[in-house]
Order: sequence, then C-alpha cells, then structure tokens
Amino acid sequence: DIKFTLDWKFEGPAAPFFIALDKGYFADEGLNVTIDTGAGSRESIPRVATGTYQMGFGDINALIKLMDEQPDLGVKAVMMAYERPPFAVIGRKSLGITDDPKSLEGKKLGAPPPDAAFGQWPAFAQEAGLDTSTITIENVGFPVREPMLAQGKVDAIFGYSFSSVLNLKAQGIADDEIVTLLMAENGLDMYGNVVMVNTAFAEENPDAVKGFIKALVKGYLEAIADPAAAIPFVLEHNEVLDKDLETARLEMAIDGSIATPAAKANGFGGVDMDKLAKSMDFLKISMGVSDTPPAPEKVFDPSYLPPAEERMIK
Amino acid sequence: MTGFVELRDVRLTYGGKADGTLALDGLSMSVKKGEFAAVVGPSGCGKSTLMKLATGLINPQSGTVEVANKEVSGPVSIAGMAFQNPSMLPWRTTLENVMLPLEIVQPHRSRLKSEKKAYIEKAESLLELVGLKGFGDKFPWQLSGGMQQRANLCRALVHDPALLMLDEPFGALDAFTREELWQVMRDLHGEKQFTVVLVTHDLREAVYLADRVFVMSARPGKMINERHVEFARPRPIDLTYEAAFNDIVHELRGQIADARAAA
Amino acid sequence: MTGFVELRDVRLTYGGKADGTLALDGLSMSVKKGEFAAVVGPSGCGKSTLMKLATGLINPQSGTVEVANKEVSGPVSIAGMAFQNPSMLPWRTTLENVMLPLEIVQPHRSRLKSEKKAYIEKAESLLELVGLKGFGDKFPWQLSGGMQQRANLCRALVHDPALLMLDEPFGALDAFTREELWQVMRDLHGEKQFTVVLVTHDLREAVYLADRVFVMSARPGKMINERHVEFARPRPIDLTYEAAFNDIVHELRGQIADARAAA
Amino acid sequence: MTNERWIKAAPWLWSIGLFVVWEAAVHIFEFPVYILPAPSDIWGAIVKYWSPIWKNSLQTMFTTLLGFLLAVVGGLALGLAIGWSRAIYAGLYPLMIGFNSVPKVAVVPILVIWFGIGTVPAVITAFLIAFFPIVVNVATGLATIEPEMEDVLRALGAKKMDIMLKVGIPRSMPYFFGSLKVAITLAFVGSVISETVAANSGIGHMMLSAQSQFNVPLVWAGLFALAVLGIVMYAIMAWLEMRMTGWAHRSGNRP
Amino acid sequence: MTNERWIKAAPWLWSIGLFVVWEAAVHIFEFPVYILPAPSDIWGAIVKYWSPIWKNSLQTMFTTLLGFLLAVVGGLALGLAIGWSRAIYAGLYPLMIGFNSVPKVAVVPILVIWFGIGTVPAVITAFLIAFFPIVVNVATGLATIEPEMEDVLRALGAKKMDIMLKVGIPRSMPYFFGSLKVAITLAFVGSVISETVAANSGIGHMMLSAQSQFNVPLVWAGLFALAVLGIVMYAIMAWLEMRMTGWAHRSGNRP
Ligand SMILES: Nc1ncnc2c1ncn2[C@@H]1O[C@H](COP(=O)(O)OP(=O)(O)OP(=O)(O)O)[C@@H](O)[C@H]1O
Ligand SMILES: Nc1ncnc2c1ncn2[C@@H]1O[C@H](COP(=O)(O)OP(=O)(O)OP(=O)(O)O)[C@@H](O)[C@H]1O
Ligand SMILES: [Mg+2]
Ligand SMILES: [Mg+2]
Repeated sequence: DIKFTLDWKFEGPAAPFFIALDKGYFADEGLNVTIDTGAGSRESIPRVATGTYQMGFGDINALIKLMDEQPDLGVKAVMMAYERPPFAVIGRKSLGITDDPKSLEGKKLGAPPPDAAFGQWPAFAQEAGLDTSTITIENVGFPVREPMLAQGKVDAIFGYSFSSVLNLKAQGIADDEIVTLLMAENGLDMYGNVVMVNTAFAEENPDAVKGFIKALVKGYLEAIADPAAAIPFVLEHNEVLDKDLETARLEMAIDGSIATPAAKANGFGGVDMDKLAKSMDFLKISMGVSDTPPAPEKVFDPSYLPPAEERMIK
Repeated sequence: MTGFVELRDVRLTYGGKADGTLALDGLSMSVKKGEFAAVVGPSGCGKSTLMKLATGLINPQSGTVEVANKEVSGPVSIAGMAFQNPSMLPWRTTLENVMLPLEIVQPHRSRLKSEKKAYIEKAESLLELVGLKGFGDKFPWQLSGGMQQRANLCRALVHDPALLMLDEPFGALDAFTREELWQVMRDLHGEKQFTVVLVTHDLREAVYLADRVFVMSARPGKMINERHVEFARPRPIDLTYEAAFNDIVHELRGQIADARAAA
Repeated sequence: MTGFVELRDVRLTYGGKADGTLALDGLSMSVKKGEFAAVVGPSGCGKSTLMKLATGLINPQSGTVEVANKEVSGPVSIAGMAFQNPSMLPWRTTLENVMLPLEIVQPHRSRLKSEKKAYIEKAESLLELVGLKGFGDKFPWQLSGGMQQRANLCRALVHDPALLMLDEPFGALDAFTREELWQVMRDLHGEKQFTVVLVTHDLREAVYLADRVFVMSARPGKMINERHVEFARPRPIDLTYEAAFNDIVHELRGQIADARAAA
Repeated sequence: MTNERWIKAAPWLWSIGLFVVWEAAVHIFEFPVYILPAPSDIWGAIVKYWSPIWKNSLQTMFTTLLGFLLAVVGGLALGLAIGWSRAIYAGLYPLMIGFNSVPKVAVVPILVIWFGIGTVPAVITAFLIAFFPIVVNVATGLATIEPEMEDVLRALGAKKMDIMLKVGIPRSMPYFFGSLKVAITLAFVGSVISETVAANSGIGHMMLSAQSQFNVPLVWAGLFALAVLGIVMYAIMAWLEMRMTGWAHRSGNRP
Repeated sequence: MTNERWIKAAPWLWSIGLFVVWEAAVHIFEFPVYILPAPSDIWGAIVKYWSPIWKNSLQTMFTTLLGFLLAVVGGLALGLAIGWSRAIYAGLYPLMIGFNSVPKVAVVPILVIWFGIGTVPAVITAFLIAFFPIVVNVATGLATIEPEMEDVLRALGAKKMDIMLKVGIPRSMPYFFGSLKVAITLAFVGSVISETVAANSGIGHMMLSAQSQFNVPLVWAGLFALAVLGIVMYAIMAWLEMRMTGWAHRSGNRP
C-alpha cells in the first residue's frame, strides 16, 4: 500500500499519475496506491518525511533546503519529473517587460512570499545581473496575483509558467501581450519537482518503490506522447476541470519542464549529478542553503529507476 | 361626561383562544377624575390584568378601555404605575430606578439635564418620605422585599402623574410602615388631586384610602359591587378604629366571601 | 438540650466591612423541635436575612448558627424554604417547579424515577390544596402574583422537610385565601409535627399559627421580645375573633411600635 | 396580517434585491468576471456544475456537522467546567483564548501530518474553530445567573452538580443557543479552510480547483452553496432555540 | 486566602505546564522542527527576531483594533436594528448568515482588488469576521428580555427607542460583552488572514515570509505573538465587561 501526495490539486500535470493508477499500471506492480491532493510543492515534503505519506511529489530545491537544515530528514528523491523548473517571471509587453531580464529594472513585481518561483529570485537576479534596488516587490497573495497584473497594478509577477500564463489568458490578456521569462532559460540551470520517498519505507520496500516508479514512468511517457488523451484520466477525479485548459497546461508543462532536451537525450526521470551539485550554488544565494549542502547522492537516489532505455521519450 | 378611567364590557383571554386563560369577562368600571378608587377581589381574579388594561399595556379582546376620554390602544403616558412585582432594573441604583420616569415622560424629560439637581432632590425626598433615606445609592437587589416595594412606589410617584395605578403597593410591609404610607398617600392625594386606582387585599386599606371600592368576582373577573366610602377628607388614621369604618370593612368582607363561594 | 434552630449572638453585615449594611447585630433565638415559631418586625429589619442564616445560605460574621444540633456552615438539606420573592424557575412549569425539591433531596431523589406517578400525584394534590388545581402545566409567569406565592409554598412543602422556613408566604393573598391557607398550615403542622419558622407582617397570622412569636427591632435587627401563644391546638379559625386572641395581637403591636420608635 | 405577509416575504425580497443590485453594479461598472461575476454568471455555473456542487456540498456538510457536534459537546462541557471551577477558569481560559487568536489555517498542516488529508482534519478544524464561542457564551451565561435562582436550590442542600444541572444549564441555554448560531457558521468556515489545504473533495476543494481553472463563477457558486448551507443550518439552530428556550423569548409574541 | 493565591497563579501554572509537556513531547517523540518546534526553539526565534516581531505585532494590533472597533459599532447597531424591527430581522438576517458561512479568505482577494494591498483590506477583513458574533449575541440578548422589564417603561408611554435605550441595551450588555470576547479573537484571525494574502507588514506577512524561508520557529513565534496579543485584548474586554455589567455578575463573589 502506498499513500501518495501530489504537490497540488488534481490538474493536467497530474495526468501521468492517474494514467498509471486507472490503467492499472500500479496494480500490475502489485501496488495499492491512493493519490491525495497537495497544498504546494513544499507541503508534501513534511508529509512524506513524517511517514504520513510514503511517497510524494514536490520541489527538489525545497527538499535540499530542508535536508541542509535537517541532515537526518527521512526523505530522498527517486525520480525527476520537471527537468527544468517552471519558475518564471511573467510580465506584460505593454508595461515594458521584454524577453530581456534587464527590462525588470525599475518595475514593480508582485509575489506571494511562499511562491517557489519567487524563492529563486535572488539567484535569478544575480545571474541576470539585475540592480534589485530599483525593483519593488509587492506581497500579493495567490488569488490576487494574476488579477493585479491584468489590472496593471504590478508590472510583472512570479509564478509557474503553466499556471500563471494560462490564468492571465483566462483573464483576457492577449497571447502576444504576455512575456514569460523562464528562469531556467535565463541562467538558472536547476531542477524542479521530483518524486520523493520516505527513506525508511524505501529501505523496507525497495521493490514497491521500484514498481511504483516503473508504473509512473509509463504514465509519464504516455502523457508526453499524447497529452490530449491523458487529460480524461484527470477529469475522472476532478469534475470541475476544463478539458481544453488542462490540455494546454499539460502541454506547457511537457514542453517547458518535462520533455526538455536533456530528458529527451538521457531519458526521463534521471538527473545529472553535476547539474544538481551546481544548482545548490544557486540555492545558497536564494534560499540560504549553507556552505556545506547535502551531497547530491544523498538527495537523489537513482537506484530505483528502471533502466534508461525504458525511460526514453519517443 | 364619562369617567377618567373607563372600562366597558371588557373581556381578556391570555394565550390562545382555545386553551387560553379567560382572565376577565364582561368587566366594566368607571373612575372619575381626581377620585381614589380601590379594587379588591380574590387572588387570581384578574386585578393585575385590569391594571395592565387600563394603562394600555395589553389590549382587550372585546370591550373598550378609555383613559382621559381617549380610547386606549397602546400604553398611555399620563400614568404612574407601581407593579405588583417591583421589577426594578438591576443595573440601576435605587435612586436611578426611581428617576427613570423622569427620563421618559415630558416635560421632565427635556428639563432633566438642566435641572438635574432639583430632580435628584425631589427623588431623594420621596425616598425619605417612604423611609428609604440613604438607600438611594444601593442597588435594588441590596434592598429587602419591603424596601423594594417602597422604592417601587416612589418610582410611580416621581413624575407627578395624573393617574396613579398601584398594584398591591404595601403588601410586603409591616402594619406600621403601611399605616405611615397610607397617610403619605392620603396627603399626596389631597394635595395633588390625581386619580388613583389601588389594588389591595387589605380591606382596611381600601376603605381608609378610597372614595369608592370595587369588588371583583373570582376568575373570570368582573365587578360585582361598588361601594362608596363617604368619610370626610382628610381622614385621620384613628378613623380605622371607628365602628362606621369597621362596618364597611365587614360589609366588603362579606361580599368577597360571597364572590369566592360563588366561584 | 439546645433548640432545633439555634442562633446565638449573630452579627451579619452585607457588603464590605466599611461601607456595608449592618443587617443583624447580636441576634439570638432558639426554636424547639416541632415548634411553630413566627418572626415579626419592621420592614428591612433583617427577617429575610435571618432566614438565610438559619438555612446556611449565608454565614454570620460572628456568632453561631445551629440547626438540628449541628453547626451550620453551608446550606442545610433538611429545610424547605419559601422565599419572600417566589423566584420560580421560568423554564419549568408550575408543577415541575413544585417538584424540584424531589429531584434534589434524598430519599425522594432516588425514588423519583420509580415512583414518578405517586410523586406527581402528591405535588398535584398540594397544588389543589392551595387552590391551584389545573395550573400545574402553566408556566410561573402565567400565574398571578398570589398564585405564584401559593406555588412557592407548595415547593417548600413537597419533600416533607423537617424544618419549614416561610418568608411572608401569604403576603399577596386576599384575606380568605389566606385564612384557608392558615388552616392548611395548621393541619399540616398538627399532622407532621415539623418545625416551622414563619416570617410575617400579619400579627393575627402570627398569633393564630405560632406557638411562639419573636419580635425583632428595627435594623440592625435583634430579638426584643418572645411571646408564647398558648391556645390549645388545633385552633379553630373563630379563635381570631376572640378577645384573648386580640389582646395578644395588640400587645405585639405595641411592641413593634416601640421597636420602630426606638430606631 | 398583511404586515405578517411582508415579514414572511422579507428574506426573499431582500435577497432578490441584493442580487438585482449586484447584477446591475456588475453591468454598470463592467467588473471583469474574475473580480466579481454577476449573479447570472454564478447561476450559470450552478446549473452547469450542479453535480459536483451537490456532491461536494454533501461532503462539506458532513464534515461540518461532525465538527460542529463535537464542538457543541466539547464547548458545552468546557464552558460548564469553566463556570464550575474558578481554578479551571483561571488556568485554562487564557490558553484557550491564545489558541483562538491563532488563525486555524496555520494549524491545518499539522493536522494533515498527523491524520493525513481528507475528512479528519476538516472535522477537527471545524471543531477547533467552532467550540470557542460556545465556551465563552456558556461561561458568560453561567456567570450572570441571578443568585436568587441558585439560592432556591442551595436552600435544599443541593450539590454544586445539581445546581449546575437544574439552574446553571437551563439558565445559560439562551446564551448557549446564541452561540450555536455563531458556531455553526464558523464550523463551515473551518471545514472549508481545511478542505482548501487538504482534501480531495468538499466545497473548499472544489473552490480551489475552480480557482486554478480560472473558473471564477464556479468559485462563487461554491461560496453561494456555502451560504445556502449556512442559512439552512442556522435556521435549524434557530428552530431548536425556539423549542428549547421558548421561555426566554416571551416578549417576542407581544403586540 | 491560599486558595485565592492558587487561583492567581493558575494561569501561569497551566501555561508553564503546557510548555513543559510540549517541550518534553517534542524531545521524546523527536518531532522534527518543521512539524512542531519545541518551545525553546520558538523562544530562541522570539529573542532573535524580537524587533520584526514587535514591529509587525504593532501593525497587526493596529489593524485588528481598527477592524474590531468598526465591528463593535457596526455589530451593536445592526444587532439593535435586528432586535428592533422584525422586518429588518427577517430580511437582513439570512443574508448575513449566508455571508458569514463563507470563509473570509475568499473575500480578501476582492477587497485587495478594490482597495489595494495593506492596511485597508486587513481592517475590513477583521471587521467582517468580527461583527457577526456581536450581532447575533446582541439580537439574542434583546430577544430574551423579560417582558416585565419592558413593561416598566411601556407603562410610562415610552417610545420604542426609549425602551431600547433604557432596557434593551443595558439588559443585553452581558450578551454583548460575551460576544466581544469572541469577536476580538476573531478580529485577529481576520487581519492576519488578510495580511497573509496581501500586505507588506503585519504578523501574517511575517509568518508567511518566515514560512517561505523555512524558518518554522519564526512562524511559531508569530503564532505565539498572536496568542499573546489575543490574551491581552481579551483581558481588556473582560475587565471592561466587569466594569460595565458588574450588576449581572453578582453570584461571582459568593462564598
Ligand atoms: N402573562 C400571562 N399569561 C397567561 N396567563 C396569565 C398571565 N398573567 C395572568 N394570567 C392569568 O390570568 C388570571 C388573572 O391574573 P392576574 O395577575 O390579573 O390576577 P390578580 O387578580 O392580580 O391576582 P393576585 O391577587 O394573585 O395578584 C390568572 O388566572 C392568571 O393565571
Ligand atoms: N444582598 C444584599 N446586599 C446588601 N444588602 C442587603 C442584601 N439583602 C438585604 N440587605 C440589607 O439588609 C437589611 C435587611 O434586609 P432583609 O431582607 O433581611 O429585611 P427584611 O426584614 O426581610 O425586610 P422586609 O420585611 O422588607 O422583607 C436591609 O437593610 C437591606 O438593605
Ligand atoms: Mg396581581
Ligand atoms: Mg424580607
């Protein structure tokens, strides 16, 4: 039995999980899986750490930060899902934001403090060489973030590309008006969400973890192959979803974060330990990770992944 | 001309029509202006109900109630009422309770601010009159039962009402305090000539104070007798020991006995 | 042997020591078992206070209170008390109010469930005895003042207490109802031989009912006289018209007059 | 009589009035739908998503009621305990107040770690948020009992427990029911808050899903469903109150 | 006398007891700090971040008090209006209940869009959340007045307004103060909720920032600051209550 916590509600990007669940891939591995919603890609970490959930989906950067503080934290990452994080600064052309991060100088940015994208802001600003003293940051909560931008009360916002952009569109902002500065495309070469497991559980049930990942990889590959066909599996679990919107969301997630060039080259689910080590330098700046960060091998354990050829994106 | 307080063929049922309590039925009475009327009758016959009708606190199911030649449909503002249950407001001191009517009734209401001191003096002198000197700043629940009743009387008097409705105002007092207050009432009535309706169980009290005594039947209450008391005013307290006085008391007593027996 | 109810040199001040009201000072009284005692005195002299002391509702500042040869330090459970203010619980019907003591006092308490019907009958017969037949299912605020007082009396009687404390139980009743209840009390006392302390302002009531009448001074109250009343029991109601009876009433009256004058 | 009719009609008139003004305001000021949808939009969402709204409402209703019942029992017990003993009062009260000044959202994640997501944390949150008004009101009710009423029982040698049962509790019932009316609406707030953080169903979950769908009318439909549930529960409380404490509401049916 | 002392000491003893148990539990069960920090950790955070805690507390205190004052005025007025007129009661009450069953978090975004971020939406949220218990309790207090008391004034021909002023309001004061104690803690919750959504200062903002810094002890220090503020405000309310409605608390100083 595995209780799994997602990072967020049941939405498009959760499609791979439900494919694996509803097509019986988990069952094929002899697993009885329940999938619960989450309350943010950080909230899921303590849920797994305490063993309330055996496995979960969450932000690897937050995981590193917590492991840094708490070396004996009983969580490790076992499968990379977002090879590039969807962290982005989203602005409006008419308010003077361009594809160049420099255009953010002198502007007013809206950010909910707990937002993970905003969490990487210091590293991003340094990497892009921005003069932060000219930039004002306003604390705007999640529910008002996009409306404030739509109303022009802020010039740009922090957020996940595949949620904020779509949200802005829904509020009637034209496609070509929206500028998305993906942090990962502007020097912030780091990882995003991973599948985590409670270490004690993994030790006792390595086969279960392996089976789970095997099934989930299948789900991901299918979703990547045909996003539109994947969405109905989510709709099963959340009646209020809008099909087109979720398809668009999943597609954006796949294009921007999942089926990245690196993933296409090396197969889905794995990490490059060097990149992981290097990303910790950014975290030192943005999240105050100490000078002796946890070893990448401690953070990510690739041993549960199926062989690379089973993970290749077609 | 009709009386100052005039009830005609009044009927009152408490609660629902079907299972309610018929308190008064076919009751008529008339009190002239300046007259001192007393109402006597067995317990539960509807005396307090009658008082509430006359001040417009409740309205009759049928029949009419008139006060000062106006039909009563809501509370009248010319009356001072001493309820059977003192019902002092517990958040006010005794003095503040006594002064309550001054805050409501015109013309005192508009004068109260400017002549505060005079009014307080008036209230205090009333309290002294009934033997409550020095208790003005006590709360009502710090007074004994009889003291509350006396404060209640002061509250009914303080705004010089044209009509005074007293519902067993001396019931919890010892004989001497009671007789003192009889004389207080007698003097006040002589001086100010207000109209009084007094409910009492004490026939001597009724005869001593009243110009006319109304006798009520058992419930459902109606008037079964009216007795004029013609002793000259002001009446000395010794009157109560005279034979003529006691004859009237005995006569009334007999009537009440009949009323009870009939029920 | 000391009395059943025994107060010795009791002193009681309400409120703070400094600005409080000295209600009783140096009061002593003793009531024998089975005796019917009456307490009379001017309004506000501390009679109700005395009753609360004897039942342990309040404790004296100095002096001792004993009931049934035990020093009283908290409420005693052998008494039935009729408060001066009926204070019925408004969420209970009259019958439920009357039955309240049965839910508290042993042995009725443990029997109440099994013998519910018998107890209800008992309470209803008591209500009938005081003329409230059919009012058991009315709420107390649906009763007239005098009716509430009678219900209050029933509540004090219902659990057959060994000691009955009655604080002006007949004050709001007409003369006839009152005399009827005198006889009810006389018969009950004759039958059950409980000890009674009765506070009253009606001297005839005191003399008719009591074996001994205590006369209190004005506040601060203490006993200024004790008068034995030796008429044979059971006393016919006509006794109240006899000269010997009226002599005692007059004697007491004189004493109270003196007490008031002294204050 | 016509007056009576007006009063019967009043809630409907006011509600309709509100909706008309609202609809008009939205059209006049041209609020975009993501700021304030018009009632007609919300109505559309209700019709369209009737089935999820209904199912999620049932779930929320269930957790709310469970939490509320716990709160009633717990709040009554604690209120009585506080009215009972000054030591409990002095000791427990400050802690409880402190706890209650803390937004319950902060507590939900802890509950999730202990109990997982779903019904349990929602019930507990509803309980935690709803029990305080009950405690305070019951304690206030007990503290303001007229000593004369207590004396009636004390004179019978009644134990403290008896006084509590026969006078304390009935006398503080008007306070208690007053607080129930507050508590039931708070219980809804509590379970919805918890559902937004940690649940796979319930109105709170539905609203959050709708929000990330940018389906603002559905969010408002959820709010509307909550309002309706709240009113229904409130009406039940008010009815109960009238049945149980009719004696205290005597002046209501006066002319 | 020693009994009195115990009661004086009780709040401290209980609080200390709670902290000791808490500290012990954290060490025994080895809760990681991000789940439940030990009081000692929290204390460390308080000392370390004393200045921001203090400044943000002042800000929260200010918005809360402002909102609370509005709620007192508005709640009292509305409660009286509802007690006054059956038409208002029938019409307005259901709307109010419906509104109150809605979590205020859902309303904050709208306020922010209208009023910008900062103090204004926080004050309004505090107001919105705090005024309902006041309304309900005042209305309940008015509804349960003994008709005998009203009669005293009615017999003088008093206008409805007079009866309200002289009997209605004083008689419902115990209810009113009972509700204030609930309302003040809710007002804190309201302003903190609003601060977490949209503010650049205040305890709510501080807690959210701390959370995104993974500084769990500081989050808890914020909660603790809220609890302390709540208790202080509550104590002031209770003191006011005793001053204003001492007449209703007569049985308190009984043996
Ligand atoms: N509020 C009420 N609701 C229902 N019935 C009532 C109410 N008030 C009085 N009654 C009934 O009306 C009748 C008359 O009551 P009322 O108080 O007028 O009597 P009363 O003559 O004043 O008696 P008493 O001398 O005992 O005061 C009684 O039978 C009583 O039960
Ligand atoms: N709760 C109280 N607080 C303060 N003072 C009180 C209290 N109860 C009574 N007193 C005072 O004590 C004195 C005696 O009161 P008590 O009620 O014993 O008189 P009483 O003899 O019963 O008078 P009455 O015949 O009028 O009922 C009075 O002066 C009264 O003001
Ligand atoms: Mg009467
Ligand atoms: Mg007395």
